[in-house]
Amino acid sequence: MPGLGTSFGRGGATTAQQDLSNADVILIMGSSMAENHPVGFQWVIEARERGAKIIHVDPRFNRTSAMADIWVPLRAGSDILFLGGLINYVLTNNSEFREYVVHYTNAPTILREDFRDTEDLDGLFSGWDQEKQKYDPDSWLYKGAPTRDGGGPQPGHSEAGGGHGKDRGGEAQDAARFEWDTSLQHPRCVFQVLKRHFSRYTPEMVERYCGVSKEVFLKAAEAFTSASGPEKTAAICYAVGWTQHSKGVQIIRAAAILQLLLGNIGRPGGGILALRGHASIQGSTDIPTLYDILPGYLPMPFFEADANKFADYIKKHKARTGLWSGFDKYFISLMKAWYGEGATSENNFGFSWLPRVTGDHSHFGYWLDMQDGKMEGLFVMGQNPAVGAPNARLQRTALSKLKWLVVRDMVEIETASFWLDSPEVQRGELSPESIGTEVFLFPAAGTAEKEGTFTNTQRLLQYREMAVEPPGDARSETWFMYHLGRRLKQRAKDDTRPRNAGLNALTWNYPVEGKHAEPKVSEVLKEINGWTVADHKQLQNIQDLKNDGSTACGAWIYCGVFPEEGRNRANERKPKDLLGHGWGFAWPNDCRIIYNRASARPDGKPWSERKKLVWWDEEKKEWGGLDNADYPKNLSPDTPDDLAKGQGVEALGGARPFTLHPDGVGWIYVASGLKDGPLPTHYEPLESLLSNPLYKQQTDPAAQKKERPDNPYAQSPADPRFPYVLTTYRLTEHHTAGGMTRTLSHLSELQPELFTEVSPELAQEAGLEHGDWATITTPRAIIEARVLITRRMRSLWVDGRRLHQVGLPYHWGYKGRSKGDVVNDLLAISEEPNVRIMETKALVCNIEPGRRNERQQRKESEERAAI
Amino acid sequence: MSEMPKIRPSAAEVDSDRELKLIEIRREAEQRGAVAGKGVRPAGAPFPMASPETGYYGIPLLKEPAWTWEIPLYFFVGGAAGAAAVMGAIADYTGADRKLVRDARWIAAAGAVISPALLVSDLGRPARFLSMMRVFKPQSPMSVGVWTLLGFSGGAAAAAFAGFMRERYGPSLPLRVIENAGQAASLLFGLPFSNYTGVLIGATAIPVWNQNAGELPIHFAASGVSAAVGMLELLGHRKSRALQLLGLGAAIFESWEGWRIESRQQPGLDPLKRGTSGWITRAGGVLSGPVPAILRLASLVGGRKNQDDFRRWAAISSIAGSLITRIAWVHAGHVSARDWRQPLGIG
Amino acid sequence: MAITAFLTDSTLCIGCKACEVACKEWNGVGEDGLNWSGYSYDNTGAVGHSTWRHVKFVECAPEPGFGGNAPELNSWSFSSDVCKHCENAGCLEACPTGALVRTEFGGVYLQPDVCNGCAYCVVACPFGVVQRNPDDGRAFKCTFCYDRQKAGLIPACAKACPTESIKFGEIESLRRKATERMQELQRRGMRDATFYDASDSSVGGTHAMFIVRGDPRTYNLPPKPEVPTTYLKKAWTSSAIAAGLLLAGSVIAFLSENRSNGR
Amino acid sequence: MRSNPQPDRIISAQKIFLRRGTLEASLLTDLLSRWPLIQQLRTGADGTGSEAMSEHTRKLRPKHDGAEVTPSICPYCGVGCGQLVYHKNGKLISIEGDPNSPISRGHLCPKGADTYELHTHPGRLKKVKYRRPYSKQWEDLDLETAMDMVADRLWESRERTFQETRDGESLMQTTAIAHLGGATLDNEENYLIKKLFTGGLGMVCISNQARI
Repeated sequence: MPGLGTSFGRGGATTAQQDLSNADVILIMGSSMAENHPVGFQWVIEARERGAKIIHVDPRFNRTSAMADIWVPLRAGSDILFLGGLINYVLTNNSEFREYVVHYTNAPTILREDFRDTEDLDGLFSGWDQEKQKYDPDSWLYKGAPTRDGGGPQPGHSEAGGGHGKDRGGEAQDAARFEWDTSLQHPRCVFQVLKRHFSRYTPEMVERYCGVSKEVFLKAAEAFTSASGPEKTAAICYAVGWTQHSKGVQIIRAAAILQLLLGNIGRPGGGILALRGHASIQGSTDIPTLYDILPGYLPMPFFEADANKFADYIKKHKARTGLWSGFDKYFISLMKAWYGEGATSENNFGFSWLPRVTGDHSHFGYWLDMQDGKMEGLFVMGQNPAVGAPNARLQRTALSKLKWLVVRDMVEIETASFWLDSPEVQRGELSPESIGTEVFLFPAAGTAEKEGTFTNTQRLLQYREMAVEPPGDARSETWFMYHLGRRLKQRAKDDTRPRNAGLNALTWNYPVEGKHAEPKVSEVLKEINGWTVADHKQLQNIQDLKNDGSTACGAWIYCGVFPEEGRNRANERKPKDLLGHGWGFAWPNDCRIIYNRASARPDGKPWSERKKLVWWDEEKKEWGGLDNADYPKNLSPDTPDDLAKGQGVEALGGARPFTLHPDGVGWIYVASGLKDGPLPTHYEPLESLLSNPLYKQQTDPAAQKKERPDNPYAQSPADPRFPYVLTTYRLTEHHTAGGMTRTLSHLSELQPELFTEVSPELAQEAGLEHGDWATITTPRAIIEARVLITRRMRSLWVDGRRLHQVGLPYHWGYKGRSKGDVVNDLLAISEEPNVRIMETKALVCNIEPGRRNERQQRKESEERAAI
Repeated sequence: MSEMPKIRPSAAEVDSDRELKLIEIRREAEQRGAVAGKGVRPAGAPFPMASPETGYYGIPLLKEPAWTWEIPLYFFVGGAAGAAAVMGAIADYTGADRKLVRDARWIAAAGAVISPALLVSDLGRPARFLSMMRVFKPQSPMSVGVWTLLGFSGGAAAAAFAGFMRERYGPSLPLRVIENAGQAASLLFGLPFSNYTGVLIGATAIPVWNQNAGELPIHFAASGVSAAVGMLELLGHRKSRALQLLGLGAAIFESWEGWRIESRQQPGLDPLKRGTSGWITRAGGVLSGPVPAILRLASLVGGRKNQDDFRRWAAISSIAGSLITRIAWVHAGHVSARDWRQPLGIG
Repeated sequence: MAITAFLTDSTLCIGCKACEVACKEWNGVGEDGLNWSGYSYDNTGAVGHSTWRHVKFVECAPEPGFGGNAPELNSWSFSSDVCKHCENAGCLEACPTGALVRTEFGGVYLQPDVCNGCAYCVVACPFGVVQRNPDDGRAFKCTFCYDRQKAGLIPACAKACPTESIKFGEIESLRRKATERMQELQRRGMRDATFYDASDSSVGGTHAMFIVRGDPRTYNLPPKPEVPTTYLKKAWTSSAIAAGLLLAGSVIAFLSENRSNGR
Repeated sequence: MRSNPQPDRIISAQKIFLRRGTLEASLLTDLLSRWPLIQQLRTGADGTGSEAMSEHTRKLRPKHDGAEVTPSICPYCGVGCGQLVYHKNGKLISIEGDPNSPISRGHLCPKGADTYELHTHPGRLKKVKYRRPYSKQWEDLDLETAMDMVADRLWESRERTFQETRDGESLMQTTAIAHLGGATLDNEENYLIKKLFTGGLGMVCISNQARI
């Protein structure tokens, strides 16, 4: 979430799905929302029926395009060029929302003199270290910001690890000495730098390299930018069609810039809605099962000189102004929630018990270690990497190198049975007799068979109650973790080695109930919400947290979800209004649209009657309106800021809506917190048919290819063996890797087989017949699929030649009712620099008629002949 | 269908006239599945289309009849039995040969037993037949037919049984009452029973059937008569002039019916003329119409020995023709249901 | 009791098939085969004994700059099909057992405990909706969720439909809604929007009405469905003539035979 | 349409009446107790209305009539649709949309609409399955035994691979044991996973589907 996190402060959707109905224009890009979020899409339809224009940008004409007013087909992987084109369109036509931009964004902030843009360095920003293959981002900072060698607090650039810890961005940047030019004329102010940065992203460039004709681009650009200003707003919806690129975070950054320029953040009908593909994908980063963050986006301690000690760690991450000034409160309360009485100020609240991050421990990072035989055990809970993860073949073979594997799922998924019927075993490359992995497959409870909260795509916590007991030995993960933890704590009880100090201190006394001794889930939620240590009273909100160890809180951002004994706000089900207040609990503080201070003018009055949301109530002397204010309730709009000396949120004054940032404004330019540049820049996908038309730098310099013999790449640009662009996606009828849908009759029958979508032109060129078989090849694998020839796939006219795109839904695997080849076998493991996501939406392939086996045999015989 | 808007391919798209031409060809190909121009066939085309010209991917709009093999056989048996009952009763009333009356009754009675058995077999379980008696719906030919079948079966079986008892144990008043009442009932119900199956399939959504709703009952009646006559002749009544007359009449009508089917130009009748169902229809028609007609005419002029042979062959041909005709109509119904053009009014 | 109906508006349908699944889940209808058709995204084909709701996918030729909602160009439409619950229902009239009944809500309900599988309704339906389940022997079709309606609940498909493309309600108010919607679509320039309820045919209107883009035949909606009872008069007249001919023929034949035999 | 009967699926009206004998009994009672034909003769009805309704039809109620209702949330995507779970005597009856939800307003997509089948389909696991190293097959395992074994493996691997310090600095980690998954789990579950695995055991290789 650093895309949103660095731009606005929080790594979550800024708005609620219902609020889409207030929009005047909705741009859906990087998402087939109608297909993958059909029920959320009702709000888009509602907006459309009220007169809003829907723009859908997608390589394929899919079910979302079928509902849109404007469909823009573009070359997969050229998103930043397109969005940059829109930004340039706004800037050249002076159609930005000037008042908003001046007051609520960092457009006026002046940059350092040694900053160099990609325009100067042919695709690189200043600070690129060719040897280390990474940026030293010091020169990206604002003028007047403290620097590493300039004394004072260090700027927030971590040496190690990934970007999740950077979600909030710009930690400890002191705003004391920033300089601004509110006329936006200073040549080094963010606004002018932005103008220059995107000056070459012209409609002609878009036409030539995105494959979008000028006419169509201008139609979309006019429609989108028209919804700006006091009376109108536009919303943007995206999903993994943006994120799963080697530069995914920067694509989202481009959208953030666009929305800040148009003044669409924090306002009704505006915002950026990140559409999550799983029930609690937002929740699983808020309370992360991720390596580099702790609950509430607190960074994990990295093994590095300047932050291995408690005091350094706090100092590094605590800000003087804005909400992050409470960093020590959030962290110490978490330690109290985990280690209870064991966490004391004497032992730094158990800081030394936390493991240190020493490298890339993300999925792909450790999976390659696993493939190299460096891992012993693995727990997989509710995920199916044998089908669902890139280079799935490598995912499966790595499993065979483990000593033991624990899988928990509702059905026997491919990951659990990789040793039995994977394609490798079927082809005879591996055999069960040669695989030493011990496998435990535990039956898991379904959602109706356990209780707990999901956090949905709009940061809304919703509680599920248990309806029935799970069948047989199926149990919830709560049960599994609790009873596993109980066993381990029992073992460690009398072991006083340092390694067990944390385990022994860990509070693990959840009451159990029912015939299966199920831990009481509401008790866990209460711990997440937090309580006072002395008398165990539930905390009401974030302001109650203390840094002296007198409060415990499992996730500070969720504080308020269980504000008093017997009141679980996630389980409240009486919605009062469109935004759904009274139904569930949205973090933070039940704000449904965050940064909503921006829905009012600097003086506290709504921008317009039509677009009012939160405003200053002169009589009550507080922020009120249609949503809970995402702002200190009584901080009046005329309060002057005190960035130079003040402390906390109050130092931001009354008109700086982005309270997590030390300067309180939205960041058009991200001075710190990102690993691949302060501004989005067009780079080609790791595998591309084209040379980067804008710069010498072909791909995102900081992206990692993880290239190795078992993770090979095509030459880029333009590998003659792979002349087509490949993009993968999902269908309404199935869910991700299919474990929850391919096993069911009523869904399998609706999409029973893997197919590939191609244009008639490509069919002609490649000799494909409708309904027949095709073989699709990448450097990683070869798979087969049925051919669906459709005009919905366009071949595009790009840089003077026809460019064909191949579409493949990726749901199938080798188990379940409906089976098919594993599309993810085709993909490479690659890592976007900030969040380490793989590139699935734009790569290259070849497609030929015929079935896989025929192809494979022919290929093998050719190889033999060559030898 | 709305008019296809004229959308100018964008500048980037068109590098030459060739591109424009290709786009046009593409459109044409998609819409028709083929391109009129010489030597052009876009790859993959024709891909499946849903359009006013093709219907919904050519998926049949109607459902095919779900009847199993018992039903055409039932049409045949019922038709013959009904006609036999009518002939038997009239023969009785007009004082014809007793043996002929008795044989006709037996044919009717056999039909009365076999018909429900075939229906039950089609339904799968005897109890299901009970459902038929829940209601009487004059607007449902099936309901009317079932009640007719019940009346007919009861009557025909009673008449045959009473006649048998009378011949075996001598006459008695109760037997005579039963025999006469049964015969009257079999006559009364036999008349509709011999042809209602024509109504049954005529009043349906299947085009080839409902387009012939006005002729099917007569056609089926003639077919039934022809089969009944044939059966009686095979039982030895090859000298009966009445049977010869009835058989000849039916054969002539069937010949006319065959000619009518062949000559009418109506796409809905295609299943009766084309493909397998067409050939079955033709075979049934020839065996029911011209063949027995010619044989019967020949028997009129031929010698005594030939006369018998001709009539035997005419009988066999009629029976086979009647059976095949019923199979043909049901088969044609299947073919017709599969043709999406008819109900959509295309072609 | 209110007379109810469906109005299925394909300009709102996103082709998600939730109606198909919700129907099967509620009514316990089984899977009907894992066949990939290649007919766009439609792998169901048609309504039948094991599919009571069915979403049709009609592909045309999309152009850049035009979404499916662009009034000038119909590019990819979806329309959810269902039993029409005809005003004059062929199946209902044809059923010899009384298994098919007209409910108090105006729908046509097939009582599974009464149906004996005679399959006459199958050939009596001008929309090809009813079908006999070969394993079970009985016919099945959409129940209009009679069980749910009796309890005041809306049918499962309409309830699930994410975009309320399937509307359910009192028939007259739905007709008004349809008229308004048609006017609205015309106003937007969507001149190919068509309302279909077969009210100008012998079917006399349906309780499942549709708004589609383009010619209804594209969606296998027959332009002139006929309820088979319209053929009854012709057929029974023919039957009477046939009976008359048979009777007369027999009388003449046997009288002539007796005369020739010299009696 | 090809037909694939599923004998192991519990199915409503259709299948209940498939049982031999039931149909006959019901029909006979129906015929004997109130013969629709008599009603027809008495009222002149044409056999298409209520006179033709069976007892079963007259008594027809929704299958979840009288069931308990538990509010829930759809397990599939991130939209977060409200669901109502109907159950009776510990058995699921149906799962449908919750009309009160301000997000979904009672609607569900095909996946959400199939949640009942997700819970009840015959392919669901009910026992722990265990595969020995180099074995060619699964075997069943008792749940408590499996838990003990997993605790053993985890403990032993951690013992073998734990590093308390590096260069004299606190490290407290093991990188040889990993966890994957979380986006389909509850917050409370993720919380316990992170708390035990990272906070208690020093596992740093923790990852899930969530990225941006």
